[in-house]
Amino acid sequence: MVDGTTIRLLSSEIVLLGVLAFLFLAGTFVRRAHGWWPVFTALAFAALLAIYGFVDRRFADFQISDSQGIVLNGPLVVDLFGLLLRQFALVIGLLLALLCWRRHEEELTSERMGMIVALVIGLLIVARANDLVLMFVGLETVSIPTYVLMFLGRRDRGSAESTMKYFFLSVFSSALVLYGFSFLFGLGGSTQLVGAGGIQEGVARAVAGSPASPLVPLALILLLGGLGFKITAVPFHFYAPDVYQGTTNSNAGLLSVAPKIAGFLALIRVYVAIVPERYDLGWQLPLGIAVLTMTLGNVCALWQRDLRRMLAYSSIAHSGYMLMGIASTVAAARSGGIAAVIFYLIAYSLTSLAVFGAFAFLESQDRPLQRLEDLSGLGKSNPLVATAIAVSMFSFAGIPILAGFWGKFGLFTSVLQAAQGAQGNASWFLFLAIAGAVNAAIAAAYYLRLISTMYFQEARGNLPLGGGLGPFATMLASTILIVGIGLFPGITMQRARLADESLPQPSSGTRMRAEHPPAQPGFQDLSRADEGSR
Amino acid sequence: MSGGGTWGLILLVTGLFLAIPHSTRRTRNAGGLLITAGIVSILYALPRFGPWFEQLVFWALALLTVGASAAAISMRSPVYAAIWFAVSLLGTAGLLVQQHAQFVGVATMVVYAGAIVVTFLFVVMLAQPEGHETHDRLSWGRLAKPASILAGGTLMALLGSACGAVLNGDIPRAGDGQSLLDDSSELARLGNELFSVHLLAVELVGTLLLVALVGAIALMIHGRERRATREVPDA
Amino acid sequence: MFAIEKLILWIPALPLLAALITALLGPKFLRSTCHIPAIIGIGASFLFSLLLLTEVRREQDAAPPGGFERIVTVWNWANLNDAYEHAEAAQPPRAVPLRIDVVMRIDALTSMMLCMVTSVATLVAVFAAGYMHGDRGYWRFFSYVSLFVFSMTMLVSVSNFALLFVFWEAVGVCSYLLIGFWYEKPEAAAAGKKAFLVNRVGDFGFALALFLIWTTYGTLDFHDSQSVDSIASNATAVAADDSLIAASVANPGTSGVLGKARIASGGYVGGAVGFVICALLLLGACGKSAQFPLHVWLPDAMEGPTPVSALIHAATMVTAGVYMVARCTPLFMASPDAQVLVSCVGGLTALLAGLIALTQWDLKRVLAYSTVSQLGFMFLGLGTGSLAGITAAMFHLFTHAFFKAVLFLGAGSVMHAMGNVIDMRRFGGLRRIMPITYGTFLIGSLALAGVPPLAGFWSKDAVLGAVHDKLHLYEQQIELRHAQGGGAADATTDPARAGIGGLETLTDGQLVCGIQAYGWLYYAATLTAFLTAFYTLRALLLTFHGTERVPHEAHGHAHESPASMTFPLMVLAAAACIAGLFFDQTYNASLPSGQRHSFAAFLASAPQLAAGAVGKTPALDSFHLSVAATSVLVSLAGIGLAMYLYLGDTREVRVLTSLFNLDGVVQSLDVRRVFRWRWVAALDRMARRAGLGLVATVTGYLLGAVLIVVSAPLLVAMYVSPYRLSQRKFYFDELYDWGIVRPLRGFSRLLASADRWLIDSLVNFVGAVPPAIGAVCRRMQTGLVPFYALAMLLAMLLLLASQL
Amino acid sequence: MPEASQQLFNYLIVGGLVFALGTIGFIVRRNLIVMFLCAEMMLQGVSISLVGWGRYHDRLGGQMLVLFMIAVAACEAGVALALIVMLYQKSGKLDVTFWQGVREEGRAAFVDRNVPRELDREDHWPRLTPAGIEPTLDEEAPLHRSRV
Repeated sequence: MVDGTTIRLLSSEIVLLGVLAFLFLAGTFVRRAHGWWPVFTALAFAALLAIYGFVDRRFADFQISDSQGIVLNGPLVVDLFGLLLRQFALVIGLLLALLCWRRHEEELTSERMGMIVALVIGLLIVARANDLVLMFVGLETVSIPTYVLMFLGRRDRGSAESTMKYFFLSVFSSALVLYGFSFLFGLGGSTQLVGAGGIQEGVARAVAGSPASPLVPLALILLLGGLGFKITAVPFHFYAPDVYQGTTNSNAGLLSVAPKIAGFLALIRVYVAIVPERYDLGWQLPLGIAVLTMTLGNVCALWQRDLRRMLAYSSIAHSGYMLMGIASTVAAARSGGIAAVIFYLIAYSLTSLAVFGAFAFLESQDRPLQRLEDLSGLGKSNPLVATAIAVSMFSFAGIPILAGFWGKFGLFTSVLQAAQGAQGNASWFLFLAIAGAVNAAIAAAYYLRLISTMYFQEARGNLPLGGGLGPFATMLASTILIVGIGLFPGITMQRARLADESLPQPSSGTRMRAEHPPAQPGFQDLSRADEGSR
Repeated sequence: MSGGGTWGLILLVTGLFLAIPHSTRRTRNAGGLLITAGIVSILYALPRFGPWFEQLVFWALALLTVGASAAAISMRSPVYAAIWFAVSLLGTAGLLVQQHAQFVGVATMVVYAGAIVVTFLFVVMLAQPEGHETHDRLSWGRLAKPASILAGGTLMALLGSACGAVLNGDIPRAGDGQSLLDDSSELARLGNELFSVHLLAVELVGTLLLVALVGAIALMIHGRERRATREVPDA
Repeated sequence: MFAIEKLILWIPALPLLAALITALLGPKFLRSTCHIPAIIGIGASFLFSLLLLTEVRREQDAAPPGGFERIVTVWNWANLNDAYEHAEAAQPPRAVPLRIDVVMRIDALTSMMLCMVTSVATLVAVFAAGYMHGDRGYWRFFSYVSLFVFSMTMLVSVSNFALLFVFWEAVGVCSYLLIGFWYEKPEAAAAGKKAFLVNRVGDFGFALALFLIWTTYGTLDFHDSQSVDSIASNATAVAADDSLIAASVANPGTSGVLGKARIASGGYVGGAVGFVICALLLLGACGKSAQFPLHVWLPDAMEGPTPVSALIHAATMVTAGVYMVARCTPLFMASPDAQVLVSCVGGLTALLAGLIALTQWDLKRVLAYSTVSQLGFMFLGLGTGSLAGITAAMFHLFTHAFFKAVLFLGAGSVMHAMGNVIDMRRFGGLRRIMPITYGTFLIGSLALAGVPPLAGFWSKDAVLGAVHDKLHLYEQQIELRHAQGGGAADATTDPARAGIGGLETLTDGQLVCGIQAYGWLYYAATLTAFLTAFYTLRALLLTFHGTERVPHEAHGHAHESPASMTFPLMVLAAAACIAGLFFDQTYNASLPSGQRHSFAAFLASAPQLAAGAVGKTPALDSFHLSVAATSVLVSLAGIGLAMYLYLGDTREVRVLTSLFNLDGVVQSLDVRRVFRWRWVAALDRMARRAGLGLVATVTGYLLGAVLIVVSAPLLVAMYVSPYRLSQRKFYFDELYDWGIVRPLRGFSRLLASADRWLIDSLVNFVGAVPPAIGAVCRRMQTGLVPFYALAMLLAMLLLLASQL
Repeated sequence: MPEASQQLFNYLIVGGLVFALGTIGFIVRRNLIVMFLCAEMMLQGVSISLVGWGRYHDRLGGQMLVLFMIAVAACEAGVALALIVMLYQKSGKLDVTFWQGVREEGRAAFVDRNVPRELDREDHWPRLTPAGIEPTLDEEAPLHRSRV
């Protein structure tokens, strides 16, 4: 049943599975030279990125040009959104493999690398899933390796505690997501999200009925509750500060990137895709959560003296910014909100990896980097790392010519577009834009405090620089990418916009069934069995 | 939800309040009674849907499932909680089978009750509970129990009122409701769908199992090293 | 032959590379060899500039009638337009497109400026290798200089007002860094600050001008953006054919502010808006080019190292204003009032600075005021608005760069030998000690003074001639009006006699004012030429002639500078001699009057300058023999006077200066001294002892009052005596201090206290709100997993309850 | 077919009850193992309602989701077991409130106050003897199943 098309579609996953199996198997037998596993993994990711350009890209282009931007048939969707985010996931995998490369690790290195590979497989699947089952399994494939990786950090109490917290709350949140999924399934009668007879139509039908079915808000709120945990949206954010603080720097970097990407991908693939047009609750929910999230994240970050705790609140606030894009795109489909979210997600992830890479580089096993004061005098003692951190902080704060600035620029533009597009609701979005601007101003305070600590305070003794080559490379590469994207935002922005446009448009009733293109012959094996069996 | 359902919910919540630790034997017994009464009245208030035998089986299974769940969360001993959870799984499996989901029901039994719960029982007993641990006897904080039970009760009420909308029949059915009744081909169709539509998910879940397995082993190795290093200064 | 699109990229890139290399490797590895990358980078850039110049010269012959320009899009920074191109046309764009391009242009003006900048910079870098040798900030110096060259080359080659502003600021920053190079010296730091602040005033005007241009024309690009696209597609020079012009005019969004299409169609806003734009641009130019009233920073900027003074504050950066005004010629063409303003500012500055330079004792300050004066000359030429005037101004800019650089570097050589003493009263008769410096300084001085075969004569004469022409234009226009007997209305109906040089739209009043202005300006310029010759020779004679005196700081081994310093001097002196040769008169009557020397003919191919020739230029007498003769005569008179006064016995000097200097007279009558006289004090004491204290006090006050009344006119006379005025720079610094700085300081004190009590408490309140919210919110972080789960659940229930 | 929707409603209610009970248990209970079991109980609620929906729609999608849920739950259980054992080895407790060391600065830790006296002394709890160690038999303490 499996034909070449499928193989090519899934080439990245297959290769990564091979890498995963090799890591697990060979890691058992080779008990020496653990330092090479991260190199091997990173090389695998790099090679895959190169290959991706040929195989998957060409295939996807071919498919997309054939069917006007989207192949909607079965659990996989092939579009430019998936393509871009999958490429980005591979980049993230490469950087994470380097970030988790510890200098003094004797054992379990291959297992940790395997976990990263598995996590990236999960991201790749989530980026393309058009089916609740696949989405769920993909999300879990991101989560479970994350638990393991978190536990394999330091062996102190804080690390164990943060793993415990993350694990239990994550299990709780996936139960919420699943309950939401169950109602989505109930509304659509199918596990397929977008497409003929999919959930998108079902939700649109249920909303169109009078009175609108109360199951829709129920499903949406449960969904947002569960995914809100992954993206650390208020009030599902509670774990983040504790977990970031307790775990290692590299794990905090992983945590600030991987679940968040997965969460936003799922949010776009599920939430944004199924909310019908002119359904007010659909944008009110993310809008309210966005305001809460960024405000709370920023005001709490002002108080923090613990580095990772501060960055945890900062990452909460960034989720709030990105939810602005989600809200605006749900309210007005042509506001470019998703493009802005994609761009911001890329900028945020790279910046986050740069910061945590720098932190991981600055600490050693004996001396963790914990407090803000630990960074004092870094500007003199290690100007390169200090520059990288400062650049990242400026990018977080949205200072021009860095990636973060263009991200915020896009988000605010999309919000203002939505204010124009959403008739009668303009004031909501203007309020959102103002809240975002105020928050951006508040946020600058703690980012600049970090910078001033590095540059204007006397050193308290040298930092050990025990992170080794891996975190350093992550920091360097991410910083270069931030600056590069800031200098050439057009490339990424254009791809993000194309990805946005390739996403299915929100349904406004049952029109999707009529306009849906016929099934592609290459997807027979993935097409729905109950359709085929008739 | 109808009036009976509301009263049943109130009874259930009150019973839970009495039964969930911190509790004494007396309150537990009273709570158990109230919970049972509450569940029965809720179930009784639900609309009937089929022949009396089927209805009766449903009631029995639902009572078993919900009651055992309530017991699982109110048992002070984790061992008993796990056992009650297994009982609740039995009821669940029965409910699934009644819904013509035989395979899933059996899988629930085998995987959950047979594997997971038993393993947990082992762990619980390896942990050697010394009678009544404080954390098993008490909830955290003074307001935790009332707040969470109230929240749970509200959740039940909201779910009930939201799900009541399906009675209006404004959710169109995707199929005619007959194909699942054909028991002979159920498994074949399940397998067909599983390995065609969800083939990718199956592969992925296989990977996930592998990852979880390796992860669990890695966790153990990681923890063992810790102990080894800790023991050095003692020796 | 050479791809000029590539060349234009290399020219700024090499100095930037040199700056980076010096900055990164300088302190650790290069140390005393920091000059090597800088010299190589800038020198290669100079060679490329020469190549570019020849290529432009070759290609401009084949250029279309609108002039020769080529646009190179280096980099689409922040080009969010592309992201919108794929959206279907039927749908409205999703967001507002934003486009900031880094676009460079190649035309005659740019290539000439590039040559000038890089050539002087190369020689200065060579000079500095010797001059700065052993300085602690050796690497810093070359890094800054390279960075400056990068900024300056970019400044003259970008094709966008926004980028022009960016690099305008960048050269300002480099200048600030280099003035304050010896930041341990308080004067240097203060001078840097002063330069920066005064420039801010100008930059503010410039920025306002940019906003006005943006709102008026809807773009900040110089070029027509359509030509960019077609360049990108087929990489050929764009012909300014009619269809393109028509298309651009039809779609104003695509035609640049200074694009060919707009120039051809004359789509410029005149009137009040046009005047304000030009006036603001002029304010910006005044800041950078040290024109009245913003000229005060330049003399103080001499605190920087002398090569910096030569490079930045004499030859290159200060000419940025001139360049900018020349580039904006089409804008100024639209507003004749603004042209008059430019000329007036230039003429006034030239005269004022010339007067100040007469009495300065600091050699570098004499040269600095001379620079201000010469820049004033250039503005005078620019203000005429005719092609002849603008090219003359640019020609003066070109020649001035060489002879002023040689003078400054000569001064640096003198300082080097004299142990950093620069006061001309403390040394003299150095011509035997430093023969090469003397020779080159002499050539530079004569060139500056305008002695015929040398460069300065030709360019200065061209400027004077242009002013003279302009005056004639106005007179002719007036005559035309009288002959026609009507106003401007019927002038348009008669194409043959429609008007002269775009003056037909002026009212009679404006014409009369113009005649008055240009008439006075012509005389002022002639007087300035005299003054220039005088103070230049004064400086030369005081330094190199007379009895040989060497200050003790030279530690007795005053000597000629090393070859690395004398070599650039000689090259520059040679350039100062021959630069005038570009001014070969062809007497070709068929050419427009502005293009009769090859330099002007070359420049005239720049589209913006060609706009100066758009109006009909009357066939005036071409080589102004009378003007030339006058200027030569006044120069020689100045030189003669200086030689009479300063050559040989300088006793006469004191006699002469004391005629103008009433200091001694007044000092003898100074009120304050009276009370210090012994007998007055004794009398006062005696009176007190005698119990006549009150009487004595009253008498004393009366006496004092009488003395004050008597001496007041003398005091006033002292402070406004010509010598004193010149010596104290017309009290500009004091004027600014009392008129602007002190009131501002008082006002700011007031504001500061208001700020402290009112705004601060408000801000603190606002600033305290977020932490206060945070303080509440962070209470929720109990660290308990079940609590977190409960909070999540409660939040969801809240949402659910609101929806169900 | 109204019967179908009534049947669906029944199942949804039962599923919702189980889900809500699991939620309550997750929040109220402090034993890590019981908490995990409560999370699984929530999943049970989800699977009941999913299968109910599947029956209503006559589609296999619901069962599919349940199947994958079971598989994923098995994975999670494996990790959870390892994790809980490790946590127990670190702390000697299965108490979730033991793990509150990382929290906001200045926030007081939760401590048990007024721990009530144990009333049910007569309860005895089953336990396994650790493997490889000879059990020390306390003659006076009655074992749970003393006859075996």
